[in-house]
Amino acid sequence: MQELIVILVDGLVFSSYLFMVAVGLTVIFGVMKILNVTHGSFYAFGAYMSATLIGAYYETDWPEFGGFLAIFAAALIIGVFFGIVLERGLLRFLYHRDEHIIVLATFAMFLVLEDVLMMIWGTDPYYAYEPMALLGIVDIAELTFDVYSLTLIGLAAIVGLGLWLGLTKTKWGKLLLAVIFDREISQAMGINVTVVFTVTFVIGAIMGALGGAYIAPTISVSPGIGVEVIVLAFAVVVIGGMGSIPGAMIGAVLVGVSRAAAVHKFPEIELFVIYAIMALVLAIRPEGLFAPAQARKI
Amino acid sequence: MRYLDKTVVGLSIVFVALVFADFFMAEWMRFIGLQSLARGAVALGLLVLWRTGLVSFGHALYFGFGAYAAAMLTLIGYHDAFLLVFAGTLSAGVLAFFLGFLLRRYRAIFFALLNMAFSMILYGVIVKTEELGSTDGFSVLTPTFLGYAPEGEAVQTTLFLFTLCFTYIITVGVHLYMKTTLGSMSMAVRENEIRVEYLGYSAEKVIHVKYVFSGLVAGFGGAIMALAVGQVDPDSMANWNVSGEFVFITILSGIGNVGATFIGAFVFELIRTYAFEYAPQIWQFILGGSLLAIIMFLPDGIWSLFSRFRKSEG
Amino acid sequence: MNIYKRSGRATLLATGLAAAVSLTAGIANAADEVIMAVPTFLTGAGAPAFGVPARNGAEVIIEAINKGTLPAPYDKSGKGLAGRQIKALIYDESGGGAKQVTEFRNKVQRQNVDLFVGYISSGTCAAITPVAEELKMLTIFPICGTPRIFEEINKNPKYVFRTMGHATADGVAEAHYVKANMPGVKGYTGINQNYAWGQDSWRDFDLAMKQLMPGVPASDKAQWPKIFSGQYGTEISALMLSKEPLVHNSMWGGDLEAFIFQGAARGLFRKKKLLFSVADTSVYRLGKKVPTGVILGARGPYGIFAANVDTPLNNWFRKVYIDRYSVPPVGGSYQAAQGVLAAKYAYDKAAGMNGGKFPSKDQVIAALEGATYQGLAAKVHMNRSNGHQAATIHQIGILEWDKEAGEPIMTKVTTFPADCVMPPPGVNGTEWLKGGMKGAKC
Amino acid sequence: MTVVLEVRDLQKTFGAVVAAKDINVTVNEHEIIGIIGANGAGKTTFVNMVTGYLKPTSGHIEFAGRNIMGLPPRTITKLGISRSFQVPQVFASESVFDNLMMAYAISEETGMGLLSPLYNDERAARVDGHLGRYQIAEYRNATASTLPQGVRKLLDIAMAAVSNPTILMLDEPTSGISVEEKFGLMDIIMEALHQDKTTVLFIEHDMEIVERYVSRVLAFYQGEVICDAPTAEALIDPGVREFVIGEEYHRTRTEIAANNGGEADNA
Repeated sequence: MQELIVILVDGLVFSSYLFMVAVGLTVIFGVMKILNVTHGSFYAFGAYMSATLIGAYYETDWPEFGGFLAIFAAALIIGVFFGIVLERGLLRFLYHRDEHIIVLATFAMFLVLEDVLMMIWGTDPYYAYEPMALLGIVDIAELTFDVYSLTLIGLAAIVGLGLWLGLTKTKWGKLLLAVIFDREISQAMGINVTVVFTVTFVIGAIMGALGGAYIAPTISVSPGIGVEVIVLAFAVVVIGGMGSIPGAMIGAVLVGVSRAAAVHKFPEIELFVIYAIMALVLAIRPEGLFAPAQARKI
Repeated sequence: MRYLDKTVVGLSIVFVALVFADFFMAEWMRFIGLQSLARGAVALGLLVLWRTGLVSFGHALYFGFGAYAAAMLTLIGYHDAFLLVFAGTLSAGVLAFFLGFLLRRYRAIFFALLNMAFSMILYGVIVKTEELGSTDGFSVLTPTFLGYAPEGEAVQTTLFLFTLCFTYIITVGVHLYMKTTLGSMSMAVRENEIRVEYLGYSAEKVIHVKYVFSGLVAGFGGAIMALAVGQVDPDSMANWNVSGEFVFITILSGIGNVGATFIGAFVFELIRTYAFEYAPQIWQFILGGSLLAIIMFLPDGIWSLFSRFRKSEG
Repeated sequence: MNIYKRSGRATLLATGLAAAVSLTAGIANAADEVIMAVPTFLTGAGAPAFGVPARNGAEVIIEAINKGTLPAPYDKSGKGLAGRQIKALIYDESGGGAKQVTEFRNKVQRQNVDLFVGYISSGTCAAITPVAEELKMLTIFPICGTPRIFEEINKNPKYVFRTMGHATADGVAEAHYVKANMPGVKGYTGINQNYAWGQDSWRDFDLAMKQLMPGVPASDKAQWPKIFSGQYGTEISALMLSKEPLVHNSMWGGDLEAFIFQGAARGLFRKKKLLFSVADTSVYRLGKKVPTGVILGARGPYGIFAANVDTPLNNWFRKVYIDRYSVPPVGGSYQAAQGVLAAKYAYDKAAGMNGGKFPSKDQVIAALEGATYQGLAAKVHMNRSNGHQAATIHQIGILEWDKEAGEPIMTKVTTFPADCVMPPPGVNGTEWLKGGMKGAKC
Repeated sequence: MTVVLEVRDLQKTFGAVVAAKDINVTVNEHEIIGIIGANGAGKTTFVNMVTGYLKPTSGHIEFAGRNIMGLPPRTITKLGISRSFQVPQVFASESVFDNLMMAYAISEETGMGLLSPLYNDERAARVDGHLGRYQIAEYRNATASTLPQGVRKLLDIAMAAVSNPTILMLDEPTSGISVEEKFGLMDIIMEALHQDKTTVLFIEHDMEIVERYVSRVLAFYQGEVICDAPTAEALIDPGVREFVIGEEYHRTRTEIAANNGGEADNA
């Protein structure tokens, strides 16, 4: 019983991590049909910026809880800056090109940004553990957990719910859905697709950066952290159905809980869990668990 | 004469030129050339897929599979290059044949990513197999060639010649194949699968054939790479970024001509080599930057430079 | 006809390009220089933990060799390597085995490198060894964990040397330490990165434990997180729920630091006894965040273990290094420096035997084979694998925080002689372990 | 008269939506049949089912005495039923000539023949003959995506006809074509198909076209065939007038056509 609860809690924490890492990717894919490899850079820049701002914040004698603001500020700064620069400066020139070319362009941009990151922050790692230390610990099923990791579940829920409500209940969201369904018709209806794209990309970038920024206090922010995130995020998004926010959520939970069960029961297979689930889901449901609607072909 | 067009003639001239060059080339250049042939072969498979409208982000699966198949044979005492490369090629082809039944149902980004998922499973299997050295991989001894056991520089010279011959045959074969009905159906499937079905042929079957072919040549490239480098390891052979490099080379080359893939692979190796030498801290920056520049300013790849050059001549 | 003419021209262009590049091969180097290639991780996850400290360590020594400012015992042999200045080519080890083999060939054939002192990853060393032998290139591996280099890949090396003990020594020393300091331990488990180094580390430790403490069971649920995953919450839960009190851990770099943050927050280090194989790479950087009371190794007498080695050479090295990089040298710094010192020792000795003239490559190799030279922290005995594999003392201790000095220190350090933890010459490490470590002199 | 196609009790449901219900149709050799009905009445669904694109929920389809239910389009095409599309399905980035070369090659080659070169002079001659028959020879080297709509429609139909099918089903051959061009287009198509003695079923909104080219009409309404009769009879059928043609609509359409020669809405 204790193990079961622990598996669930661990699984949910990891699921939330996966969701935070993947949600930006799925938002961008959903609207723009771009598989954005640069997502890994958003994550990494978010983490570095967060570590830097947290470090700077705790140099001051301002209230301790303010450190959390640094996390969100970092995500906003990175997301808005890179979102606008990349979308306006690069991607918009490629919209008419083959979708695979765009993936490759974002892959190229990712390589470039990996080194830009090192030019700015060097190779030494950054730590920002203060927010994690601040929240302390709690016992669940007689096992100690750190509260910070548990808050990740809340953050993922808020982000997921917020995006979902934003998409389905607001005017802007409905515009987005129209663009998702048919880009050309939306344009003909007078929707400014250009603005929709920029805003979507920025939102996706903020989400990617927020993933990194929020994880930063629990890790050593060092070179290479963006790479791992890419494949992980791809897998989650593919499992859930590319472009679907509820899909990303279900996909994340599926992978997260399965992985937790594997770690507790059969740690040897941990490495395969995510890809095995991905291959299995795709073999059964080619377009992922939540496939978006398709227009008639003939 | 029917099969002798300008591409075949051009490839033949380059082939003969390279056979001669083999004996004069600087060693490091020959080694880069060897790698270019190996990677170019994989890119050739991707080119065929690309002409069919499909891109795979997971062909390191077949590259790695071919490399490991060949390398594992050396562990049990087989060292003949013909046998090793044949085994590597064939085993990758067989794998592609079976996975093809699933993958031929997918298109666009799903096809690309499902390939990646499978390649990552292979990566995981290798990493978990301590008997095969896990991430360290293991060494592949110098091969023999039908009983001839070269030593010193002759190893690379012979291997280069060996690779060159097979690559030449494959490339000309692919070029001629692309002119057959089945080969041309790449275009038809890319442009309009519904029409292909309504003309009486299965688009999935077309894709399956191309997929098996791409698996075969990727396995060939992998086996050659294993022999050339003398080492197999999952990070150089089966990881996702290796697949990315193959797509990189395909874009660099453009899909205009079968021979372009080898030039693309060669240019890729040169960029990486010089970036490593002159900017060791930012070689990824240079690699990524070059790729971006190609995408933005040479949308049809390096081959379009040749075409332009020829146009201005004509 | 026209088409043939045109295609011929395109072909000409291609072959011409290839020919032009191939002819520019071979840049002549100045006669009074020794070109030393130093591959090390400059990018990626390996850079902060190993690559950059290793580069820094090598740079300090190379500079001192060129200026002739090395202290005793290297103060009498003049500037440079046998009188010639070192020109160091430092480059990135990233990119995998195939890429590094290509780069190795490039450096040898195009840049006329005289010797290599470098490579950190076992994978690269494994890939390079056959090529180095094929190209007859003097190559000194200062680090590299895997024993396979001289046990499997090349049992009879001529050009390749390794100037530190291999990974078998880590597992054996750790097991000895556990036996001496935790005699009543009820069992052990592990958390190691799921790749060759992690797997080898666990296997060697496990085998050594089975020999030295046969009744103590190993967990069948040792944890294998993916390398560079950074998220260890689930694994930490599983470890905390496991019944084994001792946890073996060979993680390094960002993974290790993330594991420490996440584990420390949840009290893992109070609940379980942790044994870290290579955590010295992070102790100075973590500062006050280091978990205290844990068993720690540095793959030999390096880094934090050498903090109090009071020799002129070590004191000089630490001072110069700290002044320059404002952090103390860690394992990688010491190990890379030790590799460069091997070159200094060998060239100078060979020159001495050559009547003061600059020695040939074969003479340098002969000088290094089977030699014993002074490393920064300990004497290095090149007495394994035909004199190509080094053996040194090995140290394990408990990490504590020195409040007064405000820095981490090692306590309860046990020093193991080389012949206690390394398999005897000519014996395969794994077989030696399985066979009860015959011939070990402890 | 020989029966070539017999459809019995054909049903198709998508979840709760009934797209086809109790369809019973018999087609005789050399017949020219018009399929009419409002949008969503089930016309294209019918064509999709007969040609194998959609699998019927239940029923029976027999072609030339053989059950073809559940066979994929490629098999049905090989057996002798071809189709064209409302939105032309061509190889957009290729020339008209290459489109037809490809079409001929696919329909002609099997087995090892697939590995013979696509281009040969005999096939090229056949393509050029076909181009002449469909009167698009002047567009021989034009890229398909740049063609005017009428030519693209002709190309689509020409591609469907390369295999000289027993039955050719045309999905709205005149949609998107201006009124003046419609008859010219239909004349070309019908002339070419008449030479090959092809049985034709085509979906059409324009009753004047139906009146002129068709001997028999199938009228669809809400997935059902509400009228199956000779053309003259069908066009005065009250059900057809109410649910398919629509009296007012018919009048308005005629007036517009008369007044300004503009294109009536047939979407």
